[in-house]
Amino acid sequence: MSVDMRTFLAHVELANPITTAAGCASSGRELAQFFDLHRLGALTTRSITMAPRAGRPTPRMAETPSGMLNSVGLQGPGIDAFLERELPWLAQRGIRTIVSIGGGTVAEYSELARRLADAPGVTALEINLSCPNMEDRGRVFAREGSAAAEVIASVRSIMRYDVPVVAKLAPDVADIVSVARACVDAGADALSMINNPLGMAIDTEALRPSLAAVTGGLSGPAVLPLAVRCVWQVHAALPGVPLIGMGGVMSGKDAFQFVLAGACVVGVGTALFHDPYACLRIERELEDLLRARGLQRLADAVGLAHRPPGSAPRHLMVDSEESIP
Amino acid sequence: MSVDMRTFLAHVELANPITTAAGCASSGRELAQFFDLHRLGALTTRSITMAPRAGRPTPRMAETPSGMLNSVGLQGPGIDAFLERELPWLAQRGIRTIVSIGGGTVAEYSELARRLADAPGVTALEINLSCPNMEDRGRVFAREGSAAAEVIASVRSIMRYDVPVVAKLAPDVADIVSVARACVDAGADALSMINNPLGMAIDTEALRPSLAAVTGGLSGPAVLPLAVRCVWQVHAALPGVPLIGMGGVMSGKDAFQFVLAGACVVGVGTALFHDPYACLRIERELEDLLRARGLQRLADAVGLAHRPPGSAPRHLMVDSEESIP
Amino acid sequence: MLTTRRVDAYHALTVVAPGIAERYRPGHFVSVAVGGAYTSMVTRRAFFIHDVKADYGGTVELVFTTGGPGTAWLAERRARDTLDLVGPLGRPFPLPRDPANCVLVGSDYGSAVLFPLADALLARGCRVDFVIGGAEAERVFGAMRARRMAETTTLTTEDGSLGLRGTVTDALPSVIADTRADAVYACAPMATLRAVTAVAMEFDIPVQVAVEESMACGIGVCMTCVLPVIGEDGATRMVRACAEGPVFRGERVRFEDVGTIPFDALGAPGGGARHVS
Amino acid sequence: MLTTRRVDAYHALTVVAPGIAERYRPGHFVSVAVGGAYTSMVTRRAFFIHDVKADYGGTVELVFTTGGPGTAWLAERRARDTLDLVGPLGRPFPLPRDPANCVLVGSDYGSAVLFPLADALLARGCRVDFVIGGAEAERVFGAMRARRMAETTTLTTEDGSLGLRGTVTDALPSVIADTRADAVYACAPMATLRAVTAVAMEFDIPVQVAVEESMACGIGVCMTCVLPVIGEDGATRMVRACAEGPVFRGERVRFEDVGTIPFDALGAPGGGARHVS
Ligand SMILES: Cc1cc2nc3c(=O)[nH]c(=O)nc-3n(C[C@H](O)[C@H](O)[C@H](O)COP(=O)(O)OP(=O)(O)OC[C@H]3O[C@@H](n4cnc5c(N)ncnc54)[C@H](O)[C@@H]3O)c2cc1C
Ligand SMILES: Cc1cc2nc3c(=O)[nH]c(=O)nc-3n(C[C@H](O)[C@H](O)[C@H](O)COP(=O)(O)OP(=O)(O)OC[C@H]3O[C@@H](n4cnc5c(N)ncnc54)[C@H](O)[C@@H]3O)c2cc1C
Ligand SMILES: Cc1cc2nc3c(=O)[nH]c(=O)nc-3n(C[C@H](O)[C@H](O)[C@H](O)COP(=O)(O)O)c2cc1C
Ligand SMILES: Cc1cc2nc3c(=O)[nH]c(=O)nc-3n(C[C@H](O)[C@H](O)[C@H](O)COP(=O)(O)O)c2cc1C
Ligand code: FES
Ligand code: FES
Repeated sequence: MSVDMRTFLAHVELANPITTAAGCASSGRELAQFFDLHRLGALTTRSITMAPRAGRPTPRMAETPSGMLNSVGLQGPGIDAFLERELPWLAQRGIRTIVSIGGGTVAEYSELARRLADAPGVTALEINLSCPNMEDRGRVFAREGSAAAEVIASVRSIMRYDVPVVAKLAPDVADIVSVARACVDAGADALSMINNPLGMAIDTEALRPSLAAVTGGLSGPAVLPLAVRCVWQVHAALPGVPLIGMGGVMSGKDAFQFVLAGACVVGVGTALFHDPYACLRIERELEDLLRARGLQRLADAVGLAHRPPGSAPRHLMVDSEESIP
Repeated sequence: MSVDMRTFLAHVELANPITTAAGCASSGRELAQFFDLHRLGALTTRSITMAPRAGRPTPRMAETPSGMLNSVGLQGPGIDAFLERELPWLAQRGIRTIVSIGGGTVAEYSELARRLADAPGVTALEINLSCPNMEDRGRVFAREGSAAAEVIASVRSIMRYDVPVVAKLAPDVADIVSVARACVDAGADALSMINNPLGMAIDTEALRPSLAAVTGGLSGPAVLPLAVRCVWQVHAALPGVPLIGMGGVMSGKDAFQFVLAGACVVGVGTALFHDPYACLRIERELEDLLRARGLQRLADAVGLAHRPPGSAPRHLMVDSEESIP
Repeated sequence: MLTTRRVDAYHALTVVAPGIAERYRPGHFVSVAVGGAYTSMVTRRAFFIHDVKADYGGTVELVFTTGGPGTAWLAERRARDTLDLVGPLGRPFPLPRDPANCVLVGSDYGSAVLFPLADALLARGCRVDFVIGGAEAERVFGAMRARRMAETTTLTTEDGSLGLRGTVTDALPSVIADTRADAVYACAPMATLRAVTAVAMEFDIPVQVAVEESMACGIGVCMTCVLPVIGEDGATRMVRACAEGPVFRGERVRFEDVGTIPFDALGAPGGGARHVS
Repeated sequence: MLTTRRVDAYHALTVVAPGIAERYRPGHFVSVAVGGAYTSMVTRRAFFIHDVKADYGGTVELVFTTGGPGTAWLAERRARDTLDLVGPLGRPFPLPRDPANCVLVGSDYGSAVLFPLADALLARGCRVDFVIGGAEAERVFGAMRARRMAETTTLTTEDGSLGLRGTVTDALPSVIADTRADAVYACAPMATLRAVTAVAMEFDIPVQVAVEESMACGIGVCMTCVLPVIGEDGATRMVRACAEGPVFRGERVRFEDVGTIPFDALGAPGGGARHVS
């Protein structure tokens, strides 16, 4: 029995629910040395900015228990080089591509959307809201529902209607549901969570912060329970909104937790640093888990853990003949 | 060379900086079977509530990568039984005791403070602000600076002036510094952080949340980088305020990170579940690390990582003769 | 650690632990750190002590089945590896003051804890009869040893591959009747303990059960391992399986309410306590 | 994994890895998963490949020193344990087209990577001279092998316990002069590479350095391992040590600015880019 792994990110169909997480697969070429990128549900690019960015000073990385901190600071070549070299490379190969963008002002996000609006090969646009808002003393957009909403509304109004706009949220907030709701009300077609919560490590030899940038984003298995909780809460409050779940996914079992919590797409980030083939392995493991539970379609598992115990899977078993597409 | 491990929590001197974390040492008696509680800097009790509380249903525990989730829900016998049986047991033995309290309304916190105001043996009062505010649709006090401040102001006005009031903060906020500042402005003598961020795990066999209560508090090494970051940010913003740092401390090195970030007291929680002697071991390891770095007083290390590289420790070495008290 | 061996479907580990062996009484358990240095597994795993010997100053033996990552790691240990144990933990089985006829009921690895108990009972002049079961033959632990020690030994398997087809509870009534039992001791999954308790209550004889609850600390400080138990005063409290248990009088345990906070439990929501955190 | 042995202050591991051995060229590195299943260590550790042999379909040997938990774990591996490797990674040393006189400079385990390079250079008819150093005698790796391969081998130790007292950089100028070197190859800590580069530039000969930067992925996707390098076009870019390196032309690396974003680097703050996240 093969499991139907297709999923929908808003109205866009993906062959399977596994995508790379923004900033963890660069622009795809590096991973292409290891496997055929068509086997991904989608590739998500690092967050593209208007100007080229050199990022933060090194050290940019510190290992923490079951996690790591990074302070890359959106290093990248800027939108011009992206449109010239990186996106066409993906587009020509027909690789499903979620383009992530980051900016310091609403105007900058809008301008990025404008530049991408007519570019071929943009499957969806993910808005990285974990950037400091230059017009609000550097307060991160994702931490303020109204600032996040302003970005989303503007980008949504600019982007082609058939390209879903995905708002990417951070967990460093008192109430992720209210930020999620603000973004959906502003026109977000889907939500993605979680971006890295802010963390820090101190080098007890040097008696100084381990990262040159002092603080950095925490990723990896350590954040998995925070991320599953965010997806759960948002799916409970906004059950109709497609969610990309990510944070600490290392195995198909972790991915399955996100699906059961309500995600229809699952992002893989830090796991790629450990295993370049992580996405393929996770997809296979997830499929095996679904099959072992008698679930014939990924779609049937999305949000399943919200339903009363026992009821849903049994129902699916009975319907099994019908539900084969 | 022996290191001077004494520290001050506001004006109260503790023999060393290691305390148990609230809710992780019950009321002390269990640990007393393993070692002499006088060897702790202080014992922090579980959060005491007005009425007896049966807590949340089981399962209340789930293991996560480098961490665990709990949903104990402040199970405890209530303030009467605490004052009758638990506090006197500690007080008679002269064990430094930080009493933690939890409530659902400002009035409840205030009443707890009133009941504790004249009780002998209260070294400090820690206000667990991670409780749902019944007067604000269950929104947790710690997530809302003004609600937290209201609790602190009321408790501070009731509590004897010579008993420090410590506000315990949670990391699930957009800006921990603003909550910290609100609590200090309301009269908190010290701050303690972090309480557990909210997390969740899903049982992929049962297809249901692992905890009966669905979500639970995440603790253990996984949260260490979040906790160190919180202490760092608050110490940077409010350098004069004594901080109790905690979250994932398993070793002297972890405790040292908190001290370097700005904590003068370090709480040990989840580590106690793994090793009943954890506090003693951590204290010894911390002392060894200080000694190996040429630091003769714990106090000289507090917040040291905030100072320009190299300068401070070298200065301490030169002053070493003078700084022996 | 001394030795490691397979016993049917189980793994058995013998560990040199004089401090634990010395204070041991039947029903005690230990908690074991798993995963080694820099592991991501922060909670210890609880195991009943199966056997205690005087060799090497004192050894304890654990019997376990593999399920998750912690027991898988344990199963990979080799002789001379070191193991980090805390124990003995919990309250052991209470023993009858005077000689009595005791039926010892165990299923799966649960029967492991019954053998040292049987020794202690026999030493007090009690009669001991065993009812031991498992899903299939190779999950029935200790049948041979039971036969050597006990007056009678009844084996059950769910698939009928050994002894009677069925569960230990199915076999229990006739054993109680045949042996004119004065007391029952049991260690098994919750559902079985519930059924065993019901049988004992029908015969109106006391039953001591050793329960298993998910435990973060094992020493009574974390409050994760609670279950509703009726006290001497008739009031139900959420008590700790690790500290007040793991052995309880079966009729005191509100099996049907395990996993809930019964509305009439001390401090239950609505039972007078405010609902905070 | 095949064998494990101690070499002076170092550990050497030989791993059967035909896929890596086949594509290997000198200067390549591998990344190793450490800590086993359910470890809390999520990042791989990078190690230069010291040797490649054809046995068992192809083996690679790593040489390392223990510092933190990852290398401590590696040091505890035993023959026949399995090891999870990704490689070969990075850009190898470029070789001169025509025979040339090459000085190979290594300190600590850095010299390990120079032996297969020396083999390749010798195969092209180059002259090879070694300068190998370490803090003390037992931290000088590969002295015997160097002596067998090279025209001359100069050893240095900081404590003078072997060879010349001092660093490899102290010894380098006279070796370059004596051997009329056409090129220098070096692998050592950043500070040493910086000094070696300065010496080579004084003599106006090219120098290839293999750098070490903290790496999360080793495959070019995470952007944590960057350092400022001047490109063909004269512009400074923050380039990845794992993908564009680890081997760079020494004079292109802005050693004095490592750990910073030079103000004139492409995309530096103020250099036109807005300052987001
Ligand atoms: C008092 C007591 C005595 C026990 N004695 C034995 C014994 O003699 N032999 C034996 O094979 N098993 C025994 N168990 C069960 C044993 O503790 C679990 O099988 C083991 O913890 C599972 O660990 P894992 O990593 O393989 O599984 P996981 O499911 O991955 O464990 C994850 C977490 O859940 C907890 N957990 C999982 N299953 C159980 C369980 N059944 N009971 C309590 N906690 C659990 C673990 O401790 C761990 O914290 C006992 C449990 C208790 C409470
Ligand atoms: C390209 C390259 C080749 C290397 N070759 C060798 C070699 O042949 N032999 C050898 O002994 N060492 C080599 N190193 C250094 C080796 O990777 C580190 O010593 C090792 O990662 C330390 O791990 P740890 O767990 O012991 O220390 P920890 O300090 O606990 O490691 C924590 C984290 O920091 C990273 N880290 C720590 N030190 C270094 C370092 N010096 N360079 C890069 N990352 C580091 C680790 O990868 C890990 O992610 C090389 C490094 C690089 C980048
Ligand atoms: C090195 C690194 C770089 C990242 N860069 C970006 C980025 O450019 N844009 C973005 O939205 N998220 C970025 N993230 C966050 C990830 O996309 C992801 O949300 C997060 O790491 C959680 O997933 P993980 O635990 O699987 O890594 C980055 C994460 C890492 C570790
Ligand atoms: C089982 C458990 C119970 C807890 N109970 C309380 C409590 O009653 N009051 C409180 O303020 N914090 C409570 N906490 C939070 C701890 O005091 C501490 O802030 C947190 O666990 C982080 O530290 P750790 O990682 O060392 O455990 C509890 C934590 C755990 C794990
Ligand atoms: S396991 Fe912690 S109190 Fe029982
Ligand atoms: S280590 Fe990840 S890009 Fe170099």
